[in-house]
Amino acid sequence: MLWPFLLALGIHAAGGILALLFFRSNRAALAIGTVACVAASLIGVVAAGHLLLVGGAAEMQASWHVPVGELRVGVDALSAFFLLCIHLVSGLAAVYGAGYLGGHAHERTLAPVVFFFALLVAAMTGVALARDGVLFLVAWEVMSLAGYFLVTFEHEREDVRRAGMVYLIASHIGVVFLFILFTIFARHGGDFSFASLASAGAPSSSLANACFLLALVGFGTKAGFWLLHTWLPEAHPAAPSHVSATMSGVMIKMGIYGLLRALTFLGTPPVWWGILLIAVGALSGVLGILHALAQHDLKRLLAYSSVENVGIVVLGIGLGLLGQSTANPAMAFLGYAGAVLHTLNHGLFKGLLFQSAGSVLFATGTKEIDALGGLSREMPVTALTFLVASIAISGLPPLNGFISEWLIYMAAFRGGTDLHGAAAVATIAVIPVLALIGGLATACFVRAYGISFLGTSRTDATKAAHDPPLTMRVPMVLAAALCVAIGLWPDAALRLVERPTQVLVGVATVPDPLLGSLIAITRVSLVLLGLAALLALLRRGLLRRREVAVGSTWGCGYEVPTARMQYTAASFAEPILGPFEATLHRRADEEFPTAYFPREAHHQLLPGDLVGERIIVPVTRRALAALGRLRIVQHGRVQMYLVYILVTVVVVLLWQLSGGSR
Amino acid sequence: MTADHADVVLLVLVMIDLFVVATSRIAAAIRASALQGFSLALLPFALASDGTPEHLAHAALIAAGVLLLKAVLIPWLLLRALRKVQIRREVEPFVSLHVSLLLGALLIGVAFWASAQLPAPRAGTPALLVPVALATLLIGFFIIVSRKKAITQVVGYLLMENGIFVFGMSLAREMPFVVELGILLDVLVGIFVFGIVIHHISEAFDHMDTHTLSELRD
Amino acid sequence: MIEALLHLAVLAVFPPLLVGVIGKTKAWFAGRKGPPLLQPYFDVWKLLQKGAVYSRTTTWIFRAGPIVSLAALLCAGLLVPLSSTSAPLAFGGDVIAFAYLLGLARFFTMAAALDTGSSFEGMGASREAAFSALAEPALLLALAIVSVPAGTFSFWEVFASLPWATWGAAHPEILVAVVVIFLVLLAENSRVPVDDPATHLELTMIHEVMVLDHGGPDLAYILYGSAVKLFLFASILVHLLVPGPTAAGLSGTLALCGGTIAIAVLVGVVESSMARLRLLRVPQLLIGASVVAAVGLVALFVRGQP
Amino acid sequence: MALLLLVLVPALGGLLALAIKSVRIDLGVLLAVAVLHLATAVGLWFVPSPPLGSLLALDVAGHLFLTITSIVFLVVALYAIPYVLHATHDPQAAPHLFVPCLLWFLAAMTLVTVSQHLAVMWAAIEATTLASAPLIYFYRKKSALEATWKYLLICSVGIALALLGTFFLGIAASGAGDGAPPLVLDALANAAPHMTRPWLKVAFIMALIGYGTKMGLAPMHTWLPDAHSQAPAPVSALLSGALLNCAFLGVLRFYQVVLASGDAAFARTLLLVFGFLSIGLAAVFMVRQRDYKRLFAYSSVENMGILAVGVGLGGAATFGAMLHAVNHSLCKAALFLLAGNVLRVYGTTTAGDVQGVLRRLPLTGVLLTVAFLAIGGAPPFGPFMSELVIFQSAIRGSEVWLGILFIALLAIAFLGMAGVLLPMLQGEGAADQLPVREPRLSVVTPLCLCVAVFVLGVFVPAPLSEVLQSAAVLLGGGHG
Repeated sequence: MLWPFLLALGIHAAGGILALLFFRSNRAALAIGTVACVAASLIGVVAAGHLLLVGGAAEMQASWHVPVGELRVGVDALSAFFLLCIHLVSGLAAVYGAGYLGGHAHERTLAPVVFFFALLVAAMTGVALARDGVLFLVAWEVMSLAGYFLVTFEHEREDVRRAGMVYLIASHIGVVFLFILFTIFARHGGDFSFASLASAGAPSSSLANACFLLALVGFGTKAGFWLLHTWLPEAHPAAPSHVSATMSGVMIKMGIYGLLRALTFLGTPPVWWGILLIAVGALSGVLGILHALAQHDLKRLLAYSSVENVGIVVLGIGLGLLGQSTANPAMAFLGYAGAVLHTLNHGLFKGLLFQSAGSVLFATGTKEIDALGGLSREMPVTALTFLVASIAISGLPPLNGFISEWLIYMAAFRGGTDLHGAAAVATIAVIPVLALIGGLATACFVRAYGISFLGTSRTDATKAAHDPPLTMRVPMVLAAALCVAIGLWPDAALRLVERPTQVLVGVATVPDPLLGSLIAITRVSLVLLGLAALLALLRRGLLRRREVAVGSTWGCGYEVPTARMQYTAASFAEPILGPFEATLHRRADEEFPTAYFPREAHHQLLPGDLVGERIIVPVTRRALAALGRLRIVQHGRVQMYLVYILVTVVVVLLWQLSGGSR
Repeated sequence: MTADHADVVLLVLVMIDLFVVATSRIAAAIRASALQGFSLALLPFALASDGTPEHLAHAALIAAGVLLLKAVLIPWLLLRALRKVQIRREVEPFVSLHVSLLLGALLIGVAFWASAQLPAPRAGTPALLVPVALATLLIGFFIIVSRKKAITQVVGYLLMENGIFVFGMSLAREMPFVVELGILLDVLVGIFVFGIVIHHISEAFDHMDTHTLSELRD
Repeated sequence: MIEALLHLAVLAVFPPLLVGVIGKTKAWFAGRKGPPLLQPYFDVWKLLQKGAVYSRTTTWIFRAGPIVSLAALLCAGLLVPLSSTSAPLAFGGDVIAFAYLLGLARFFTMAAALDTGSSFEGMGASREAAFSALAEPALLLALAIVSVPAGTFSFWEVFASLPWATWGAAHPEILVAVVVIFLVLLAENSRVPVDDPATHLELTMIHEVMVLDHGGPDLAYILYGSAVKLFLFASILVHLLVPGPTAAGLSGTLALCGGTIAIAVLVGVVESSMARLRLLRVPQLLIGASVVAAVGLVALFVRGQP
Repeated sequence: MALLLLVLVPALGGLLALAIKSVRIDLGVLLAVAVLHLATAVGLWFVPSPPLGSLLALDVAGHLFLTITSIVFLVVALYAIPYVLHATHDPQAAPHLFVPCLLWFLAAMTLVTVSQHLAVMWAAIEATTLASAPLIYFYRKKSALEATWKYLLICSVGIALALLGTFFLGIAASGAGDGAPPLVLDALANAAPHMTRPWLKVAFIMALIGYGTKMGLAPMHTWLPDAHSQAPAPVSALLSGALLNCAFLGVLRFYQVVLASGDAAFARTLLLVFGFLSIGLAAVFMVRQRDYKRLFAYSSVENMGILAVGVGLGGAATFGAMLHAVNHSLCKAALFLLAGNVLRVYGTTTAGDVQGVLRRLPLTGVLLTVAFLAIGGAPPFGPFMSELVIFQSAIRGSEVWLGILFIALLAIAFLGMAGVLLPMLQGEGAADQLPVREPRLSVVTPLCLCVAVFVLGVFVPAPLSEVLQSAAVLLGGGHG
């Protein structure tokens, strides 16, 4: 069952190259790229879905004339699941992109962005299919580079170039660790292939620890764990929205995939791995969502919330690890299942959110939340999809976000009841952390949705706004529908994650009570909807006979409220961020009213990134300065150059001959 | 002639080195290098003395080549170049001549010490060959790095070449004449190209001291 | 079947009474006669009769707000055992569903508030968001304290399995849970010391200010919903404090209601005996609650769970 | 006989070109010789020619480098046609010596690859210096003159040390008794076990430092950025793509002898030290480099370091080094040719003054991106594979930390290069800067090189890998 995936890969690549050949006509390039991507994605989704529901795995190896042996590809449930995410999200994004890029058609040739998008998807497919280190690294690097060229799509803008550079540096540093990791794997397994690695058995504990840490950093950089996340809030806003959707929806998830894949080779994990991952997840989740709350730029906000969601996934993985290391398959199953399902869910609603934000940008030309407002009138569809995604990403029933978080809660609870000592405390700690994340996420997305879509418009940027063209609306609505579907039928969703989780844990089947609970959740959701419908009908019935007046908002006595009197995003976030001020790095740009007749005054909080501005920027600056000082060596005086040579000769001679080699 | 004669020649070489270090006139330095070339030409005979006739013939050929190039052609080239560029004829060292003289002596000492560290090449090679070769080499190097004017640096390069050539002498009989000739020709062409470049430099910068030649840097 | 109907009946009818009880208690402390005990019912009924006035700026979200939040709260009410040992929609892990249904209700209340475009309602929404985000961990921690020893994450099983005879001795942590949940109750239901429902200065309000613009049936839904919320928290407390009230059918149900009334009185006492905290202090209170709960949980592990 | 032709044809061609005054005919000669040379060099793979006396013979390593040189030369010759005819951005150029010197340069390099006698090889390498010096002074500018002067002086002095090393080897051999062998490679290899160690050591050290100067190993590399940045594009391409390899071959010859002597440990150590020094120093200078041609020059230093490291590590790494020599020659030639295109349009080598190449010179821009990614070691291009081979054999061997240091330095170099090049490629040029038509040849030639590099990245033909393999074996390495 490998060929459909290879076929999809081929179609992606071919579509990209064809699009490149038709670079003279934007419409042609766009059409070719989109059609190819959609076709390939359909194949991929169907094949992956089939494999996930029916089961099975395949592997094949092509002897290949490269110095480091032959290449192997294969697919198992884990790969299949991520292939499902990849093709689902990027297929939708491709359709959306066709409409979105149409807006740029007049100003630049689109063939490159189409090509690199196809290349990105193809490379991600390659990563998921790779069964040996070399192919994995190649696909990984191609993926990162394609991502770079997509981020710098509008490279005439200074900030975009800078974002691209940050992205490039981050991903390149990350890949260094992966090189080391996979070469150590190769050393352990005898060659680069995963098969021989698996047959070589689990490495010694010290080696396993080293590999684990390498994987954590290497893949964590891509996935955007806290401390390694700083490229995300730069790159995602810079990229065109369908690209941000794909990058945030699936590309960063390849980091998760890599981590999971690496873990399958490392044998039974020691307890501290799980605890460490839980710590990382908690940090990423809480700080990620707090930074998201502090943002004024819609896409930056979404980028930070990706950090948060990756944190949630990592919490799940950490619980899974703890379950494995304490031989508690039920807990491991719950943790991994939650993590894996949340990757899919996040792919769906984060993709949807980026697409909706893109539509807003498309319609109003701004991403500033405080410049928007009242959009739900001009853009009803976008408002609806954004609302659905917001509820989902806040983890609220009856949508899909709730399901995955619920699974992780259950895992944490299982651990709390079954484990002892530090492990138990760590697992139970997940519960309040998740609760806090959930509460903050709700606040964050009520703010994002409410300020930009509700109330009245704050600037005239929104005056001419309107819903995007059909090509952009359809994928948005589809994604929203999927969010609802997973939320309403979680047991079906569990079927999807069952086999991948088994790859990780090795449990035979789903624990029965779990299925029961999931079906019960369906019941709860349906009851919820039923009650809502009932109450709505009742209300309508009551109001039918009464007169319903329309007036202006109650201003507590003040009769002429203006749009600028509305609560802004900044003021909304303030009481929430207050207790956490220390973790943020915000600079206030303010001018207080002075004298008796103050002319003007303003106050603005510029959100910064603690890690970025306190650690990374100073360190790099120092390093560069140090390097700069070294340049004096090349001073241009030929005599001194010759002296270098003489000195070298003397030093080397003394060194080599002093060794008593006479 | 015998190996002792060789030692005499070698001593002459060292003295010429010291003179080149000490002199303040470029022309004098060049003439000294010519003299050194001449005495180099004697060396093959001294070394081939115990050898068979064809060794002698070989030595004669080499000597002829050396004489022609190092004693006549190259000095002539250099003097011509010197005449072409109307410049002050002083060498303009970075360090004063007395100091450089002392340093030269020091370098000779280093050369002798170093050659003492190495095992003797083989039976029959003159005792002074290795130290003198090294000394000439080092002094040539010293002149290159301690002089401002391009042409003086060429002289230094010439001295280095001579020093290395002395080593070559000790292998003379293993070396096919073609190869020797190749090496000599290289030196000749090298000096020729140097001359051209110096000419261009003097035209471009209307003087040829090289510390203005340090615009290219990072 | 009977139990289910009884459950629905209790959920549908009983909650507003608690609001009346609180009112009475406060009035008694103030030495006033106070509104009649059934006043909340009258209010709801009157409001259901009225028409509605909507602001120009509002959209369907504003209208959906009260509906969805009431629906969510009632749905949550179907997870907590009221009439029997179990509950109509109970399942393994319904504790989380309960918390998140409350979250859903909050989401829509806040969205509706923001929909009016009024700065006051925005302010209320942001405060609500802030405080509930801090209350959430405390609530779940407290619930974890009681459910970890029970080895289940479902209300009815937890309540059924609490070692009643000597719970104080066996699990003093439950005391912590009770205290914390009571604090959360005050916060979630916007009572003193977190919020003052009786205030008339919008600037100091939290929950009330969010619903300024609602009127007619919408407001009725909201009032009723908040009563339900209060009732649910109260009944959870009762379940923790009193040995399995609902085990014994109808009488048990009555016992539960009695217990909730007692809680309501307690709330009234608190309200009349202490003043409202400064807004800036509220987060400290809630974080404190979480910390206390965490301590309780750690104590549980240190003592080793069964 | 063919060997002699390989050397003589270019040399005589040079004389011919010198005699003819017409530039066009000169270029014709250049092209003809280049084609002929490549044909012979390739042909010799199929019909090996007998060694010519004891001086000239073609072993696999020499033949490999000869072929690389020949290929690069042909490409450069093609590129040179539009470059010399109408594209020189600087009026005061001196084309009349251009073609002859190029041809002599080729002759000298060929001689390096085919000579078995170390002294002959030395003479040839010195000859390359002399032949290429006038090429660097193609543009009659003070800076070019300075670069030429430094190139001449530093390389001559360095090479002089190499000659000394050669003689030392002779002395060491003469210590081996039974009438010292001549300075022919196999004879030396046979005598190696009996050589007097100190002389042997000193000989290798001298050769390493001497030829290392020419090859651009730090800290003797100082001439390289100046020369490469001042020379016209085709010459820079040749210097980096062909000449450095030849100097490397010089080192390798001595390494062969040391290997034969049995204790090569010290040589490996030295190669590693100089290799890492070069990579590190180059990386430092590539970060925030102001001049893009200097940037490429430093990248050459880095890559020479990689070659040294590869050979020093031995085992599979040697194979990787050979492969990398091929990759680097192709990439770097392409990069310098493309730099020539950029320079022609923008008229400056200051990276800061160049922006929006992708907009103004779309083809050059794209190719430059590709070549940059390739030389930076990004898949799916050749250098990625060769560097991966070297890296993994380091990790697999006992030198785990060396491997980690290696890849870390490569990452720095890549990022440094990216930091300079990407801002040039991207961005809006000034408003008036419309896309420019580029001469077909000056784009097609780098294109071919890029394609070749790409092919090597995804697929190394069996015959080639056999050749590399046997070359590696010759240098005491081979598939680990």
